[in-house]
Amino acid sequence: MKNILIKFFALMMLFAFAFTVNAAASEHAVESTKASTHQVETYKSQPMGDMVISFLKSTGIVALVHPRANEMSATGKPMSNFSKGLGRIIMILVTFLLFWLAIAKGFEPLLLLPIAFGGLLANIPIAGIGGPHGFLGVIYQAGLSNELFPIIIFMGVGAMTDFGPLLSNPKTALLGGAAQFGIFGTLVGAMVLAQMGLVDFTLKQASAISIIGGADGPTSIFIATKLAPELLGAIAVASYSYMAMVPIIQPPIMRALTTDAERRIKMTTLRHVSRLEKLIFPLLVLGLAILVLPESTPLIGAFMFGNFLKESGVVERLNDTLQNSLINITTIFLGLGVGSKLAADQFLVPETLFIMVLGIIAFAVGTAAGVLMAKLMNLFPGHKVNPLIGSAGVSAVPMAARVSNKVGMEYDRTNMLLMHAMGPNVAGVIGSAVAAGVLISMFQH
Amino acid sequence: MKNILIKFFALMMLFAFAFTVNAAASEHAVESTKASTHQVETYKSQPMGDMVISFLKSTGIVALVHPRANEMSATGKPMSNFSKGLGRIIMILVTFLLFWLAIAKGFEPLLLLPIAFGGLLANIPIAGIGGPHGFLGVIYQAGLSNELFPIIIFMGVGAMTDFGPLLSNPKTALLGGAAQFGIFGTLVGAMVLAQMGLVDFTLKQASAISIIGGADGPTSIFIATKLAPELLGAIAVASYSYMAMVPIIQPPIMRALTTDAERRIKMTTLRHVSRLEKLIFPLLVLGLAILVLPESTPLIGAFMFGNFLKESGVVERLNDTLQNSLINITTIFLGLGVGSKLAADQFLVPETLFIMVLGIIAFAVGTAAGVLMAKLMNLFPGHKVNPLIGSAGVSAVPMAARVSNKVGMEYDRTNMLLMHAMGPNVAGVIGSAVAAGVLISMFQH
Amino acid sequence: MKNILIKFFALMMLFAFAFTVNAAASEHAVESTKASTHQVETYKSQPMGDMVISFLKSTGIVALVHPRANEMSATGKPMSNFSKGLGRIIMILVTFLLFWLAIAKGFEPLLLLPIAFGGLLANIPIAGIGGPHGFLGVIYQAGLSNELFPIIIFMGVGAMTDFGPLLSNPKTALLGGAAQFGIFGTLVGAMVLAQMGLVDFTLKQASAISIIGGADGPTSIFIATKLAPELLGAIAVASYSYMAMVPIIQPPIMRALTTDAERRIKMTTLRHVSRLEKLIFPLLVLGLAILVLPESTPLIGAFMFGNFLKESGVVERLNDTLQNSLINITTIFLGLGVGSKLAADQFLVPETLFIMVLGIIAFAVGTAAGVLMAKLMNLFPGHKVNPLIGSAGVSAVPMAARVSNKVGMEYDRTNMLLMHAMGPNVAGVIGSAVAAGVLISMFQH
Amino acid sequence: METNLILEGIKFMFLGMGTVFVFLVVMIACMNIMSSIINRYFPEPQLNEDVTTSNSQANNKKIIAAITAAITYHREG
Amino acid sequence: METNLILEGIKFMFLGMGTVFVFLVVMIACMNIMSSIINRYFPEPQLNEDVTTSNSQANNKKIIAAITAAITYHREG
Amino acid sequence: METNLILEGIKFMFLGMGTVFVFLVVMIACMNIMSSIINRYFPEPQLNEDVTTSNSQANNKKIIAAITAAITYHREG
Ligand code: NA
Ligand code: NA
Ligand code: NA
Repeated sequence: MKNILIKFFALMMLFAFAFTVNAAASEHAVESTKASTHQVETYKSQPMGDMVISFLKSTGIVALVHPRANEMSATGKPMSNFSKGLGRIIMILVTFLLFWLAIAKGFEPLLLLPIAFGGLLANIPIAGIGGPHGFLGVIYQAGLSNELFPIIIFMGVGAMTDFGPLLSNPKTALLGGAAQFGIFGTLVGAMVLAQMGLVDFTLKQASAISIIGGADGPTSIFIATKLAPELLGAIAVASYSYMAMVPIIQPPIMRALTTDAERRIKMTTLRHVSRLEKLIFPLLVLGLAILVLPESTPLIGAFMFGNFLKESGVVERLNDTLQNSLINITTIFLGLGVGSKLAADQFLVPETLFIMVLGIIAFAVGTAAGVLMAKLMNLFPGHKVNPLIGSAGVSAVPMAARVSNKVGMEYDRTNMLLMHAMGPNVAGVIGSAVAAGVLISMFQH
Repeated sequence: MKNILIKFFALMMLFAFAFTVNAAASEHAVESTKASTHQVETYKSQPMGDMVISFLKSTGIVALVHPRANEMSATGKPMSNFSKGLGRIIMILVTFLLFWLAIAKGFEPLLLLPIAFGGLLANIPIAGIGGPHGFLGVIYQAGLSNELFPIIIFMGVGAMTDFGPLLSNPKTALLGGAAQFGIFGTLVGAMVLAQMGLVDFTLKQASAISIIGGADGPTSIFIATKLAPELLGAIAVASYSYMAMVPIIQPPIMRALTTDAERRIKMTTLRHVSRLEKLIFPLLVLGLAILVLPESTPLIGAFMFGNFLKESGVVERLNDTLQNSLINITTIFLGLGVGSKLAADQFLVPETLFIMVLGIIAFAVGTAAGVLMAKLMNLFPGHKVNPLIGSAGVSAVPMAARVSNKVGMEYDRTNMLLMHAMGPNVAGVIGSAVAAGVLISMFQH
Repeated sequence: MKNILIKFFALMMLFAFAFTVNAAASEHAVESTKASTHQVETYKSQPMGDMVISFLKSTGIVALVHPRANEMSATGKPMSNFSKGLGRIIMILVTFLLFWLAIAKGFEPLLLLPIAFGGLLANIPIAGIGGPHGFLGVIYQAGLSNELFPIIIFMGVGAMTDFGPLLSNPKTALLGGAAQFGIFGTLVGAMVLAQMGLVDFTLKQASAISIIGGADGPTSIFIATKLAPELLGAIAVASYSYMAMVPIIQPPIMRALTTDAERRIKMTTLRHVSRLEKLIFPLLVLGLAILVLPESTPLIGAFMFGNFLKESGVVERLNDTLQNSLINITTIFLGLGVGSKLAADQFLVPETLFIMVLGIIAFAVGTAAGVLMAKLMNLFPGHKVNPLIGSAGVSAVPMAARVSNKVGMEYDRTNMLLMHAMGPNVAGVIGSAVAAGVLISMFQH
Repeated sequence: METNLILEGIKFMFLGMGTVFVFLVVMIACMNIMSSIINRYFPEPQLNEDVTTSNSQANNKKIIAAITAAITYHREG
Repeated sequence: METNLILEGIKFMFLGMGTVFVFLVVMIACMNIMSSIINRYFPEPQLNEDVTTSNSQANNKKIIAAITAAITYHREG
Repeated sequence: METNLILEGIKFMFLGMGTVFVFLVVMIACMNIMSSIINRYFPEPQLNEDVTTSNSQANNKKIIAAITAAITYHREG
C-alpha cells in the first residue's frame, strides 16, 4: 500500500515536472492555452430565491401541470398543451400497460419492452430525450431514419429461419401468399374510411398502416419509416402487439371457417431436404425478386443474406453473431428508437385508434384468407392440405405456426401440424416483403 | 489442385469475356468509363534526393524535435511548439504510467487501458489520429460528442446492478445522498480557487470537474462532454484513477472519523426482497426523476432501462447482450474516444493539475460526508448503522462497498458488511445522477 | 384467455378515454394535430392499365433489358447501358463464382461471402441498395468512407495474434520485410504498363493496387479507401481471393527457388518468451512507428492496441469481445460495404483485369523475395534459416505459414516449420503496414 | 386530391395480390425444378451428421474420458 | 464576469444537496410504501428458485448422470 | 502529367523498401535489447500457469471432484 502511495506521488511529481516545463515553454504560446478556458459563459447569476423558484419551475410536476409555452416537439414543431401535459401522463400509463402486457402476458417482450421504455423516456417533459439532442433521437437518426436497423434485424431473422419445411412442400407457399390479402384488404378498408371522411389518411399512410397485416415487425417498421414516419410508433406497437395476440385472434377465425373433418386432415410426412437445396433457395428467391420486383430486394436481400450465411456452413462465427449479439444489440436500439415515436404529440392522435382497429382487421382478414386459400387448394387433385395451417401464412413466425399445431391437436391429438405450418409461415415473410415492394414501387414514379 | 487451377482460368476467361462485351458496348459510353481514371493527380514528382529529405522530414523524430509550423490541433486550432514536441513526449510517458497502473496495479484496467492507449495514439505527430479524419476523432464524433456511449455504458451497468440490498434497507440511501457533498463541496472549493485568481475555471468547468466526486465514470463523462468537453480527458482520467484508488484513499478517512465501537456495530440481517419489488423499483425511481428533475432522466432512464430489462426476466438475451457484448464494445470505443482528449495541447495545461487535486479532494470529502451522515443517523432511534458503510455512498461500485467490508472485518472478523454497503453504494449512483441533473438544469436557462 | 380479452378491451377503453380527453383539449390546438396528416401527397392516380404497364416497366427484367435512361450510378454519375444491363448480369454471375469459391473451395469465406453478397445486392437495378439511400450505401458511408471498419478489424486481428515466435527469433522479421518487395515491385510494373499506354493508372491508383502484394486484407482496404476508392471492389476481391489461393500460388515458386538440401534445413527450437516481452513488444513497435513513420500508426496502432489488450491479461472481457462479437459484426458490415463497390459500372472496367493480373504478380514476387532473402541470410554466419519459411513473409496469416510447414514436411516428415514460419508471417503484417505508411506519406505533401 | 381513394385502393389490391401470387407461383415452379435437378444430379451423400464440433459433445467426450480413466484407475487400485 | 463565484458555488451546493436529499427522502418513503403494499397484497409465492436453466447446472446434471451410468456399469461389470 | 511514371515507381520502391528494412532492422535490434534486459533484470518467475481461470479447467476440476466423490462413495458402498 505504501508502495502505491509512493507511485502516486511519483505521478504527481511527473505532472509537476510537466507543468514546470510547460510554463517555461508556454511563454511563447500563451494564447493557445488560454483560448480553451476563457470561453463564453452561458450562466447568469440570480438571487437564491429566484434560483429556487426557477429550479422549481423546471421540475417535471410543474412542466406537466403548466406546460412551457416555448417547448417544441421532437420534430421541432409547436405542440398543444394537451400533448405537453395530460397527453404525456396518458402515454406514460400506456407504456406501463405495454410493460404489463410484455412481462405478465409474455407479449413479444423482446421488442415491446424496449419500445415501451423508449416511449416512457420520450414522454418526459423538458429532458427532450426523443429530440435531436437526446439519446433516443440520436439512435433514431443513426439507424431508423435510414432504415438500417430493421434491415439488420431481418438479416438476423434470416439466419434464424429454416426453409426446410417450405422446400419440402412448396405449394404451401400459396397460403403465405393468400394471407397478404390482409394487407391489401385493409388498404381498401382504410380508403373506404378516408372516402367517408371519417379519417384523413393519405394513400401513403394507408399503405404503411396496411402492412401491419403482413405480421412482420421489421417489414412494418421498414415501410412505416419509408412511407409515413409520423405513424411509426402506432404502427410498430400495433404490429408487435397483434403478433403477440395471434393465439387469441386466430383460433376463433380458424374454427369458424373450417369443418370438423377438415381440421382432422392428416398431411403426408415431409421429405428430407438436402443441404444444397437449402443453400440455393435464398439465391433463387433473391434472383426472382430481382427479376420481378427490385423494390422488394432490400428486405428480401437482407433476409436471404442471413439465411445464406447460415446455410453456407462455412462462416459459423458470422452466423452466430447474426443470430445473437448483432440482432440483440440492434433489437435494443430499434426498440428504443421506435419508442421515441410514442411521444404524446405523435401517438395520441385519432389516427392511432384507427391504426389499432385497422391493424386487428388486417390480422383477421389475413388469417381468414390463408384458411380459405387452403380450402380452395383442396378442391384441386393432389395431397390434401389441412386448412388450419393456412392461418400460419400471415407470418408472425413462429407463433402462428404453433397456433395451427395447437388447434389441430385439439381435434386430433396425434396430428402434428407444426412442421407443415412452418412452410406457409416462412412463405408469409417472403409474401409480405413482396407486398412491401409493390407498395414502395407505387410511390416511386 | 489442378482442378482449382482450371477453375481459376475459367474465372479469368469470364473476365475476358466481360471485357470483350464491355469493349463492344462501351463505344456508346466512353465517357463514363474514362471519367473514373483521369482523376486529378495530387502527387508531384521530385528528384530522389529531395524525396528522401522530405521523407525524413516527415518522420516522427523530426516532427517531435522540430515541430511543423502549420500543424493544427485535433480541434483545428494552432498549437504551441511545446504541445507539438516535448508535450507529446511527456503525454506518452503519462500514458505509459497509466498502463503500468492499469496492468501492474489493477487500476480499473477495463477503462484505463483503452483511455491510455487512445491517449498514446492521440499524441502521435503528423498522423492526426485524434483529428477529424483520424479514427479516434471519428469514434469521438460518433458516440461521445452526442453523449451516446456513456448512456449505453449506463444501460449495461444498470443491467449489472442489483437493488436488492437497497430495497432491503431503504434508509441507507441517505448515505448515498450525503456522499454527493463531495461534488458540491468541491464545486465551492473550485470557486474559491477561481476567486483567488489561482485558476481560471468557469462555473461550467468547475461543475464538470466536481462531478468527479460522484465516483461514477459514465456520469462524469456525460457531464464533462456536455459542460466542458475540453476538460474531458483530465476529468475521465481523474475519475477512473481515483475510483481505482478507493482502497487507498478511503480507509484512513474512515478510521479517522469513527470510534472503535462504531466500527464493530453489527447490522441486522437483510430481509428477502421479492422479485416484484425489484421490478417496480426502477420505474419508481425513474418516475420520481421525471417529477422532480427531468434533466436527470437521460442518465437515470438509461440506468433503469438496463435494470428493468434484467429484472423483467423475460428478455434474457437482451440482458445478456447489455451486460456483455454491448457494454464491452462500447467500453472499447468510449475509452479510445476519451483517450483522444489526452492530446498534449488539451491535457498539459495547468487546469489538469487542479483537476487532479480537486478530484481527490472530492473523493475524500464525499467519503467523509458519507461516514458522518451514518453517525448522524445513529443519533436517531432505530437500528444502528455501521458508519463504515457510509463511505460506500460515493459509488465506485462495487469497490467502495468492498472497502467498507474489508475495514469492518479488520475490527471484527465476523462482521460481514458487504451487502449492507451495497445499499448506499447503488444509492450513490442514483444520487450522483440527480446531482448531475441539478448541474445540467442550472445551465439550461 | 377470457382474462386477456378483458384486458384487451381495457386497453381499447383507455385509448378511447385518451381520445375523448384529447378531443376536448385539442380545440385549442387544432393545427398541430392536423399538420401531420395533410402532408403533400406524391402519388398520382392512373388508370389500371397504365398502372400495370408502369409496374411491368419497373420489373427487374425490363430494367435489365431496356435500362432506364435516367438511372444514375451509386456515386450519382451517369452510366453506360452496358453497366445498367448486361454488365449487371455478368457481375451477378461473378458473385455466384465467388460464392462457389468461398463455399465449395473454402476461399476466405468470412470475407468473400459478405463481399460477394454485397456485390450481388449492389448490382440490382432500380433498388439502388448501393446508392446513398440504400443500406449498402449507408454502411459504406458509416464505416468505410472514414476507414473505421478496417481499423476495427485490425484491432481484432491484433488481439488474435501471438508475437511469441517472432520474439523468439527476431531476425526472421527480415523475411517479412523482403516480401514487401511484392508491393513495390508491382508498383514499378504498374508504372511500366502505364508508361506503355496499356493502362491509365495514376500513381495513387497504382499504389493502391500494389498493396495487394502485402497480403493483408484490412491494410489493402484501408489504403484503397484512402487512395483510390473507385478501385476498392476489385482490390478487395483480388486481395482476399489471392490470400485464399496462397496454397496454390506459393509452392511452385518455393520449390523453384530452393535446393533439396535447403528445404531440409532444420531450425533450432524456439526459446520460451516471457509474458513481459510479449507485453512490451506492441508498445515497442508502435514507438518505433511513431519515431520513424507516423503515417503508419493508424494501422500499426490499431493492431498493437488489440495485441496489447490481449497480452495485458487484465481485460479478458474486452479481449474476448475484440476477438469475437466486435470483429464478427465489423466483418459482416465491412464485407457488405466493400461489396457495394462491385457494381458493374465500377468493377467491369479494364482496370479490374489489370488489378487481377498485377495482384497475382505481386503475390508471386513477394513470395520469391521472401525465399531469396532467406537464402541471402544463410550466406552470413549464424543459425541457418530454412528458405521455405521465407514465403510466409507475405503475411496471409496464418495460411502462408501453414504452406511453409506443409511444403517442408513433404521433404522431411519430421521437420515442423509452422512455428518458425509464424515469425516472418506476423512480421509481414508489420512490414505491410510500414509500406502502407510510406505510400500514404508520399501523397500527403 | 380529387382521386377516388377507394378505387385506388382496389387497384393497389389487384396489383399487389397479383404480384404476390405471380411471384409465389414462379417461386414454387422454380423450387420444384431445383429440387428435381439437385436430387437427380447432385444427390446428398449419406454423411454422418454426428461429426459436428459442438461444445457439448466435446464436453461429453471429456467427461467420458475422465470417467473411464478414473474407473480404470479405481479398478486397478 | 463580475459575479461572486464563491457565492454562486454555495448556492449551487444548497440547491444541489437539497435536491439530492429531497429526492432520496421521497424515494425512501415510496420504497417503504411500495414494499408494504407488495408484501401485503402481492406476496411472493415460495417458488423453488433452483429450476434455473443455468449451464453449469445442466453441466452438473450431465456429469452426475454420466457418473451414475459409469458406476452402475462398473458395479455390474 | 509529363512525369516519367516508371522512374517515380522506382523511386517509391527504393524509398519504400529502404524504410521497411530500416524499420525492421531497428525493430530487431530493439527486440534483442529488450529481451536481454528483461531476461536479465526481470526474469519470469517459474509460476504455475495452470492457475488460469479458464472454463475448461474449472470444468475439469468439477468433473474430477465429482468423480472422486462418486468413487469414494462407491468404494465405501
Ligand atoms: Na407476412
Ligand atoms: Na456516486
Ligand atoms: Na504483409
